[in-house]
Amino acid sequence: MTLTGCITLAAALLCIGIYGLVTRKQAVAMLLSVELMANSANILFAAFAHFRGGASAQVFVLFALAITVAEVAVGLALVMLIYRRHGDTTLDLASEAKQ
Amino acid sequence: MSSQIGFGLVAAIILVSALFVVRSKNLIHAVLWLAVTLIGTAALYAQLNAPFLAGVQVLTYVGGVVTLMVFGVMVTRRHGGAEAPAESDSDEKGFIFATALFVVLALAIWKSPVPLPVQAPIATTNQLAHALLDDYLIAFEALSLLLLAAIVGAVVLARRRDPDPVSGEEAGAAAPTRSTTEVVP
Amino acid sequence: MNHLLSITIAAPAIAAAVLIFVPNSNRVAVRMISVVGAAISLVTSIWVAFLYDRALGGFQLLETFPLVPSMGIHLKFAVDGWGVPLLLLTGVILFTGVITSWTLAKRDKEFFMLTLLLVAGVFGVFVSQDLFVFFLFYEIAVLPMYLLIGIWGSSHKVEPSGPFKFVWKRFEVGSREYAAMKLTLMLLVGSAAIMVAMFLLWVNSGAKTFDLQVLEATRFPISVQHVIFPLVWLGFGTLAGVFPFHTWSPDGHASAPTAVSMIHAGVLMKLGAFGVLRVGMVLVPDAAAIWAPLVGAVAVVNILYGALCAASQKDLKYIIAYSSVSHMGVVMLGIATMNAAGWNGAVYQMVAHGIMTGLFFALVGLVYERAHTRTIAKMGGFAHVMPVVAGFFTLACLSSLGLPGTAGFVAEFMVFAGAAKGVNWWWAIPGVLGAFVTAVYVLRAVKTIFWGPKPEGEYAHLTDARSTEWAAPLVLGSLLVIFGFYPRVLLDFIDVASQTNLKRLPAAVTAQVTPPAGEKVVAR
Amino acid sequence: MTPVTLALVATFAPAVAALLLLIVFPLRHKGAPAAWICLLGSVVSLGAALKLLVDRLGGAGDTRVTAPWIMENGRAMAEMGVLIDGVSLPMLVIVGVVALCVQLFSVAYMHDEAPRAFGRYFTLHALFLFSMNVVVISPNLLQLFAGWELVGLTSYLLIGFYFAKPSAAKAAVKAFWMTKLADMGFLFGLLVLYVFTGGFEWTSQPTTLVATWVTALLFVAVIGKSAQFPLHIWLPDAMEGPTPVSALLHAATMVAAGVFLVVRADPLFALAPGTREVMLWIGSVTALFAACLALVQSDIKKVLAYSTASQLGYMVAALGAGNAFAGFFHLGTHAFFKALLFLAAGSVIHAVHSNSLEDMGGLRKKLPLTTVAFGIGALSLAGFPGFAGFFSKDLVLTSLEGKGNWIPWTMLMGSAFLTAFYMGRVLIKAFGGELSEKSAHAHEGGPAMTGPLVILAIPALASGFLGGWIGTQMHHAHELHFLALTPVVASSMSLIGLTAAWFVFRNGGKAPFAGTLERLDAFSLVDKTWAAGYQVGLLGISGIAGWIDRYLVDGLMNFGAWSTLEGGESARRLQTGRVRDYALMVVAGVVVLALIGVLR
Repeated sequence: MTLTGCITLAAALLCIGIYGLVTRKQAVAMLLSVELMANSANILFAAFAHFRGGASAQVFVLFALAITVAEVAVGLALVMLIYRRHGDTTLDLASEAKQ
Repeated sequence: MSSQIGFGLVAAIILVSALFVVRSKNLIHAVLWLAVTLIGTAALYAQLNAPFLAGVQVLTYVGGVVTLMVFGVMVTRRHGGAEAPAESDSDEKGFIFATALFVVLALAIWKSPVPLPVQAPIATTNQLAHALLDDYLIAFEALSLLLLAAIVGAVVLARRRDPDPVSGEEAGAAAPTRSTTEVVP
Repeated sequence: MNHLLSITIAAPAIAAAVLIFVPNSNRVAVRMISVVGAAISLVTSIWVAFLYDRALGGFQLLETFPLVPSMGIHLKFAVDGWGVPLLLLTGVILFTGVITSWTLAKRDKEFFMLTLLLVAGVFGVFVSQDLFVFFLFYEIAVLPMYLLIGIWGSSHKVEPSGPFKFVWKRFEVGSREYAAMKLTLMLLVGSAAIMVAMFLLWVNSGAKTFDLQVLEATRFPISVQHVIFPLVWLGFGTLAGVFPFHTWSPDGHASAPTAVSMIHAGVLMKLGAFGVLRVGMVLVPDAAAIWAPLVGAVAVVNILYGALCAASQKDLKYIIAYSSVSHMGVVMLGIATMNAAGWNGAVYQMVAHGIMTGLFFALVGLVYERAHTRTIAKMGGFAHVMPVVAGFFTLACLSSLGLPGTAGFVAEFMVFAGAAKGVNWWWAIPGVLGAFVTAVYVLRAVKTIFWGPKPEGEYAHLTDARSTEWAAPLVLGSLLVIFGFYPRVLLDFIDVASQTNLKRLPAAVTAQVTPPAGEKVVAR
Repeated sequence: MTPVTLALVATFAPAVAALLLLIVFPLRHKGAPAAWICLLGSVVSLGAALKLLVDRLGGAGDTRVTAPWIMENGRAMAEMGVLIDGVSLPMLVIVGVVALCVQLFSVAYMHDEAPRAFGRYFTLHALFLFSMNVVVISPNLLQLFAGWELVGLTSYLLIGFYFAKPSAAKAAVKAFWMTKLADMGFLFGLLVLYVFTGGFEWTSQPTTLVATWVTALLFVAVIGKSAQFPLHIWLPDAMEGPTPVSALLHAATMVAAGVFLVVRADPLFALAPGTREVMLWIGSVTALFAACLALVQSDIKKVLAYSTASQLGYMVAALGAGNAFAGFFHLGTHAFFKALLFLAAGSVIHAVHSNSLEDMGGLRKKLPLTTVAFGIGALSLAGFPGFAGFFSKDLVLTSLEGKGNWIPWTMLMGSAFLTAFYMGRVLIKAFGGELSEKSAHAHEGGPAMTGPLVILAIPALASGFLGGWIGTQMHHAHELHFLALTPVVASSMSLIGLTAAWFVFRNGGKAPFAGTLERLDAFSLVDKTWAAGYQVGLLGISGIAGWIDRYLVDGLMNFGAWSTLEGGESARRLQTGRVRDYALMVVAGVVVLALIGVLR
């Protein structure tokens, strides 16, 4: 177990998350992908905490977790709103930004 | 050596389950695969001498977020939850770009000089608590405010009735009356 | 009293800020605060003229406040011989403009706020010694115009025709929204060019500073100058109405409400010419000397073409607006001559035209308010019912056509003399012809509007100027005559600055402007 | 008081009066006080001028004082000041006397006007006197130009005094345009002079080429101001103004400013023989042409107007012949007798309420004093031996001897005959014969009207004898031999003309060639040419320019805006509005940026 390995793992996870974000249409699925990406960031924090020392990095993971939870809550609320509006959670329908 | 094998195993679990998260047609399955990824991450935390993080990860993520997601999927499910296949062009483009990004990142990682590991003492939960509530108290409090705001926001958004639904029947079914258009605090 | 210049700038801005807290319903308070703000600026700008030491010359009354020191940006105010008359002009036009708007009914508080803010920007431009701040104030001066025209303006109709008929489908050509949008967009394109030039100056100054005096002391490489000068010329020139980027002016001025037309044509257009002179001619003189023939040729087109266009208009405001285009051509011509007579004339023309056009627009507003028409063919015999308006309108016309005894003559004569003395002596010919065409169209307008049999019907009971409406004609009219008979009131200031700045010009150019041998030098 | 102070008083007294009337408008609106203030200004002005004259007779010399007016590069580019010498002083007195007489006459002539109009009239008169004196005392050409334009302005405003009448409005604007058109020549002349000499002095000595250019351009302005062919057409129209105005501005003083300019700038003209040649011919042609047209006018004022143009032609011809003194002398005598004629005509018009000669007749019985005054003026104008006009006209004609193969001389002799002939016609038609219907109730005006006639009659009779003095002041030996060729021919022309008029018009006959001339007058080719130039040339081009600006130049700007919008419409298709596509683009951007970072 090396720092490089951990970072590579995080990078891979990030890319998988991006892949999911770009290819999935369902809002919930996109949220899941975002979760993966957040997770990769957390892994980096933890890895640096382990290899470089200090409690601060772990504290940031905790903060990140809390923020992710908040994000999921608001995100799901938005998904419900979109569902109510369009009867579907496919984000392609919600393209009002274009107008 | 054993740590190498352990790391490899955990990494494999994380990556494979993550791939399933993004490829599953069924959303429920995807959420469950996410749970696996998160548990794998918790295991990784444990390996990285961060047991408290591992615990929090399991409790909030696997316990809270995944449950929330499952509810989210159930509430918004339509016609059995099956998802239409993604458009192929976007699929390919996404694959190409994600791979390209990974290659670039990997290049960057391998080319960078790796800092020597510092044999740091393991941060105990006690130290963590001190850091959290002494050094970062203000951030901590700000975060609590953020969470509060998020909760209020989520409630407001979820209760909101859209004035111009595309398909009126579902909107009508989801909301009890039409008079609650205004925001309820 | 070392903060005179900042007070001049701040007074209208503070008045605008105070107005936020005044209820809309309190019409008297709104006006009193505006007038006080304007009056303070007027008094301080007169005071500045008294404090400025003409024997010393150069930049005086310096004030510096650091703004972004890391990028070499300071709020640096100082005034030179060119700035003094223009400050005076701005103070006078602001004051009379505010009083002219006394009877405005629609959203008056917001109107006064925007007007005061705009003029604060104008003051800022004339005294800024830091290019960045100069530009900042320039934008402050330009942008409120969009709202002022868009909200308080008036519309009319333009029949689609010509090869570009199809564009009429997209725009409501002639409406006030169209005029406001056109004006703002064209001026902003100009601003973009100025900004590029400004950063080029900053990058190439070596000292990484926007300080105009430092930049003046720098001789930029000729290749850089060649990029900067056209940008400055066209950028500022758009505001000065340089052909063919003048087309915002007729529509804009015709649509704008009275006080806005006064301030815009009277002061704002001068910002453009001042920019070309201050930034173009003084900072990059080598390129300016090479580009000057083009600048002058275009200015000549402006003069004659603007006058001819004005002669063909049927709408009174359009006539005045096109005459502004023509007269700003005189300013640009003066700038292009690159000699003392031309530059003095150019700055003098800025003042003369500012006052004259302010007077014009004030009177046109007065007539329009009563007759509810701007088509001159519908008017006639108004001198019977509004003799004072007729008298002052004639006075403005006389200054416009350059009659001796009015400020317009001094300015135009100096510019033409400067032009005749230069290499491109032929510039003076179309210039003088333009003045003749001006005589034709302004006097025809006077004849049609004011002369003729006593009006009957709806126009029989029009009234002459009343109470507050007297202010603008009286002040501006008497200034026109005073500056016409005793030009040295302003010329002594202007000449000091011209002498200083002429020394920056390349030797090849200055060789032409040395006075002929045997001329006596007059001690000041 | 010093000469400078006196000259300034002479100039600024009317200015103060005008300013007072402009600012303290109740005085102007009340009417009568305005007249008194204006007259006071004129009296003070004339008094100062006479004091100067007395000092001059006491041996005072020339005075020239200037102050910088326009600054350029630390020196005076232009100066303003006072010059009192042998030219400006007589002119100052002439202007002062005529102006005062005309103003006095106006008090009676205009008293039927509304008080406001009455006040305006006298304000403008004060303004005119000021402007004219600015011309007279100017020490350089720039100040002369300034005053020149100002008298043009007052002329415009006074012709348009009855602005309610469309014809008056038209005439005023026409006068201003025509003179302004010509004044461009003045301006160009000034610019050329400035470029080559660095100043505006007529004493400067440029090369012949420059002098020719300058003088030619100045002469263009003279053509306009002094109503020479082909810019004379504004002068007859200018008779729309009140008759005293015609007397002062359009006969005695303002139109003579052109001649005055040439007299002043004589040193420059002396360097330009080419210009003088042109002046000689234009003056002669104008003199003859205008005299012909004067023959067939039925409006008494138009007869006088054409005769003014004709007499100005005499002066210009004399100047062209190089005799500035002759021109100036004729200017002086003409000022008196023409003002007298116009005021007498005004008196007639006031009595008959008509301008037309057809409405007059037998007025000698009703208006004896006016008849005498008009008679003196007419005889003086006709060059009757002994009268003022005789001396100056003979001087003009003498100076033309031998010039241009005697052709100008012949033309002016012809004009002299015609002058006597048409003045005889007016005398006979208006004052001779039986009383006409409208003349039956005519009566003399009050002393304010007759007084000026008496005063002006004196110099109209006698000012010819002052020629010697003026000549010495201008350093010109003035000798007139009465038994030489020219005086004899000229006086016989005058006598023959008057006699012929008696025989032709005594019984209401018509002049020979009257039909042709009337048709010529009615067709007014020159007038039509200018009108066409204005309509087609100026308005046509301006119409085209206006169209181009609105639809081509502005169209191009609008096209720019239109293309931006259209381009935006096209570029809009790139925006799908789908979150995924945006995310893709973000990732692509990150990849590219990261790649750049990695590969560097």
